Amino acid sequence: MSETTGLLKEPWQYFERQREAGTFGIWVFLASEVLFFGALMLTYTVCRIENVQAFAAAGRETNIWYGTINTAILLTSSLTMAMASQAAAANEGLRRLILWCLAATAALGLAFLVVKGFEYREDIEKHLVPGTHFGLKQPTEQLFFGLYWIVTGVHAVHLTIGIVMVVRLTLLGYLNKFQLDENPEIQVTGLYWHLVDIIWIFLYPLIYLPGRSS
Amino acid sequence: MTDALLAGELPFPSRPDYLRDGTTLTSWLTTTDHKRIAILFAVTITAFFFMGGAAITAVRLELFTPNGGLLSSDTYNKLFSFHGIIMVWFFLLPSIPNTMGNFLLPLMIGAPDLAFPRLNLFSWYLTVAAGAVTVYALVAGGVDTGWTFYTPYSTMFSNSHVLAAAAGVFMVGFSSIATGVNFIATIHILRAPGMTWFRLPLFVWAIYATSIIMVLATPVLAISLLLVIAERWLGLPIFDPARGGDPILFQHLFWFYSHPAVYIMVLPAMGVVSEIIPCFARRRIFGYDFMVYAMIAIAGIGFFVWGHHMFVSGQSAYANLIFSFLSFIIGVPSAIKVFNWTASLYRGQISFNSPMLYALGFVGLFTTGGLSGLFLASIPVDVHVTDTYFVVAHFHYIMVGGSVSAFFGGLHFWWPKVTGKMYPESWAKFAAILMYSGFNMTFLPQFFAGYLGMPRRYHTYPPEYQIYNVMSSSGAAVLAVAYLLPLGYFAWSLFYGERAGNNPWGATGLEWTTTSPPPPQNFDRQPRVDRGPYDYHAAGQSAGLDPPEPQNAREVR
Amino acid sequence: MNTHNTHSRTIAWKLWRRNGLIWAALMLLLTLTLVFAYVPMGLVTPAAGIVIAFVKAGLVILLFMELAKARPLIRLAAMAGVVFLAVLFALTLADVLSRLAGR
Amino acid sequence: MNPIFSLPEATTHAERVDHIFYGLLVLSGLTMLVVFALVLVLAIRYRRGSGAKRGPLPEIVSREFEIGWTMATLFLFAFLFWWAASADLSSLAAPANALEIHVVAKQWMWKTQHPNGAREIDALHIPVDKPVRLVMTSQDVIHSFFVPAFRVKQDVVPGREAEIWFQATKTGVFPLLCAEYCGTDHSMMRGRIIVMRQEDYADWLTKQPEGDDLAHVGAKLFVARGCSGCHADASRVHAPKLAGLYGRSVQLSDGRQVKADDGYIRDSILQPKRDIAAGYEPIMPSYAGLLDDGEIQSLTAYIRSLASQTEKAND
Repeated sequence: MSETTGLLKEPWQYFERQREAGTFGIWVFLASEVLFFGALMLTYTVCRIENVQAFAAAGRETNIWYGTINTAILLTSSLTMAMASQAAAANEGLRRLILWCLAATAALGLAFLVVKGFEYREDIEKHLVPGTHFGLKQPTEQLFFGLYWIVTGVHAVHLTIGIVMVVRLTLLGYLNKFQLDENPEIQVTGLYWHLVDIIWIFLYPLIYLPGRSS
Repeated sequence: MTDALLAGELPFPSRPDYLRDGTTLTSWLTTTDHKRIAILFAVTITAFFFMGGAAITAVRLELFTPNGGLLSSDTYNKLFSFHGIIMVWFFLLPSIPNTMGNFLLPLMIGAPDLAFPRLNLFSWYLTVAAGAVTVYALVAGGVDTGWTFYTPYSTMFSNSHVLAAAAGVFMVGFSSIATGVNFIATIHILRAPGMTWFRLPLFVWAIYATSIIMVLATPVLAISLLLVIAERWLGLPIFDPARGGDPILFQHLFWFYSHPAVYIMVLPAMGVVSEIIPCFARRRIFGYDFMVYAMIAIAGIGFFVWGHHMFVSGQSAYANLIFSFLSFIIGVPSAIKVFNWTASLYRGQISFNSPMLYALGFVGLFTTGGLSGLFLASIPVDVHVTDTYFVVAHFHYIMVGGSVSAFFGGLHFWWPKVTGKMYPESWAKFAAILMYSGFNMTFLPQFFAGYLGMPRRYHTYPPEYQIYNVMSSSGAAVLAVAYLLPLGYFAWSLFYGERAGNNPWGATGLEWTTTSPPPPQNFDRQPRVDRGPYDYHAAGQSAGLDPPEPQNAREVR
Repeated sequence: MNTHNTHSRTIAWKLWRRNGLIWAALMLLLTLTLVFAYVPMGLVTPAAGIVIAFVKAGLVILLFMELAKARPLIRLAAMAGVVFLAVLFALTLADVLSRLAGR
Repeated sequence: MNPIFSLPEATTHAERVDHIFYGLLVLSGLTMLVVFALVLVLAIRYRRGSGAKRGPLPEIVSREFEIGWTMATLFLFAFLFWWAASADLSSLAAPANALEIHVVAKQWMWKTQHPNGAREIDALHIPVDKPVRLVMTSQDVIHSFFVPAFRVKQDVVPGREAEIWFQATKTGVFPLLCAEYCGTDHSMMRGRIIVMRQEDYADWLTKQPEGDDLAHVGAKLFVARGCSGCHADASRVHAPKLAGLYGRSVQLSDGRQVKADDGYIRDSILQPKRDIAAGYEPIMPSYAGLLDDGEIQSLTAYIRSLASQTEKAND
């Protein structure tokens, strides 16, 4: 099994305690992220309760196929990320598997952003950007799209940060500057990535599904 | 209290302490030593404290006369907003957690450093960058929305630098979250062998409770400011009433953070006082476990009560009742703490050094602030006194009377440990008494002006309130002097103060078992804890006189 | 040498099977959400979408993030965020809903 | 101007608020006294090296003592909550016969309008010993209608209506202040509430310039803005008739039941697709931005006057 002294950092004496601290620290940070996006979801919920009709009408304007494909992409990226972090934790020298899964995760993340880019372009063409020449009739529908741009924008920023972290791990691992097995950074990056995916899991029904049935 | 050479104590070690371990500027700016980062924070918040103080000095001068004339109303609005923003986010929130917490937490639990040292330095850089952005907002023309950024004024009607100020506060929020994560991980995982949870000093408990609030409440502030920035800069309507938005929703998001934030400010102060009073009364804290449960209860229930800021904002009567009830409930843990501090004096051997004066001042002023909180929790009285100077007096009693007094008390109590020098005791006592009386002269009249109906944030006010404003402004002058004095004699003590031993006050606590100033890795020997905190006297006795037997003199790393 | 990589290959295969199953469940739930969105059931339609989202999130947290077999401290940290978020939702909606009802 | 040291209690509600305030003041004073006395006595008696008896702590000062005073504080605070909440609840609903005054808050002035159309700026004349209901809205930012002598304060939020009521018990002139920060001249947004005897108020009202009352203004707007095109009794367009609508409960297309009050009428004008009446198509255009709040209040008064006409007609 690989030696972990290389991974030991100041001020720790034992690697196991350092890993414990790293995992615990990222989980505490994820709790703060849950509240960060939770407050956004609360804003959406209250605005929707106060403008039921407008949100239903505006919800129909979003492109549900882009939304569904993106959700599928992100769920798959969660699969590859989980594989990478569990393979690293297994400490079985599965170097090629870990690198392939990390690369796949980064690729899927980029695919999500590309699809998002197409969706944004289409939204701009349909004048769905709140402002003077807003496409839809009712002023309260601008509220839905105000929230749409903010929520998806903030999520996209978090996803980009995730992609950068995964690409960094892949490169360092590939160039052998970095011991992959039992490396806590892969698990930490994985936990962050799964949170970004969970945020999108909740965003999907809120943004793409209102007003579909009526 | 001369520092006798204790059995098993090495003479002053030759190796450099953390202050002299590298003296170049880069060694300070790239340090990951929690003690150095604490000093960086201390310098930063002192600068912000005097900036905020300068802003409010101009405001107090303006309020000397009903129609002022010193400042235009726009300048007045920008100055009180700047005072609020700087004092809340750049002085009070980092003051005790980031300076004393950073310095003392590893020392008190016997750890070499915090769990994530580089994250610690990152949060200092974030605070400095955020401070630069916020000061730019003032220099470029100022922000006039008050520290509350209420919409739709902040998003649609204010033409001042709201974006820069909101961005600055948004950034400092993340520094607060980073500090919180760092402290929570450290307390959970880096405690010395034998340091069980109920042997932790109450200051560590206070920092733990504060960190939980920092991590869980600050993100909601980040979101409320992000929405204000998005609406004002990108034109995305969130709180625009004409387009379906709900300004009261912003208040919910803002106050969900801002009420727990006031507990971020006062809980560490309670921790500091819970360290000072047992030391100078030579007695164990009364009801240690009740104090711990009270702190955790304050941190927990602190998230349930924010609606009492919105009784008149158009919130439904039903929600008013819920928040009023919960606000009364959170008064109970604070009451417990005041009783326990007072009971800790019973049958003690009390000496009145300056830290003790600040601590007793804290107990008095915090009690006044807390009791005036009862008025604000009952709806009919709050309807009359909210948004008046009664509320201004209430929160200044707790934040300035409480938190700042405890901050100065802690500063004096741990100064020998941080710098290895003693400060001049007589000057310090004079400054403490001056601050206590100057504070009361400033804020007691505001209770009367507030009840008699003088609204807050008024540039010019009806002439019948002038007598209270003159009293308050003159008191503020006394308070300003009381704040400048410590700056003077602390600087003097750095060069001419006599050398301080390891434990000048004879206090318990691991930080007093190492040298002062401590070595870079905090302890020469790995501390091992075998007794509870505040072990000032044998179990049966009520108070001991001689300094406690150091607990880790025997253990070799 | 080959015992080493056959062993590691079986580990890798076991990981793929376990995570693959979870992934399939997630995909199924996604299609379910999509289908339910088009069935007009009044208030139940949005509620169904959100409930399924909770189920999907639960799967990712418990199995992908391995919270199920994490230390109690980690589970506490995970719950803390959700508990205080529930407090924010509950008390804010208490105001908003009673304001709408009271008009 | 001589300083004031006490605040007049000029409404029925003010007395109740002051009772609670003084009750809390006495309670806080006592607690402060106890804490200060304790700290002082203990500090002096047990100062370092004093002769006072130390020895072991007496048994009673222990856990039970602590639980005791915690429970005592809890019950005391619960009582205080009940006392304050009961005062708040009893004064919530405005009596039916209250004089209704429409207030519009605008950046840095108060505009008040009496039922008969008399308008005032930064002033409000009201009769004594008669309940007065204020229906307030804001045209720009959040203001707050604050009359210290009445112990009344209510934020006025743009986009929705805030309601408060009070019954003046003393005649005189009382300051009106804006309590919610609203920009540059927030401190100049002050006014006067003039409480007069009933007779003085009546003839003051008649001497006001003959601005026709809200209902007449509403009637003119009803035609001018084209509402009558669909909603008048004679029109052939399939739109809900408004006669007798005010106060009735309306069946909505999505199954909900809503009372047709000021808020409902206001929302139907600004966001017609929000609550569509059952059996009608959502064809009504939105008037958001076309009608200001004063005009909406006049139209609402006109629709309410339609209700009273049908009652007069059939009784």
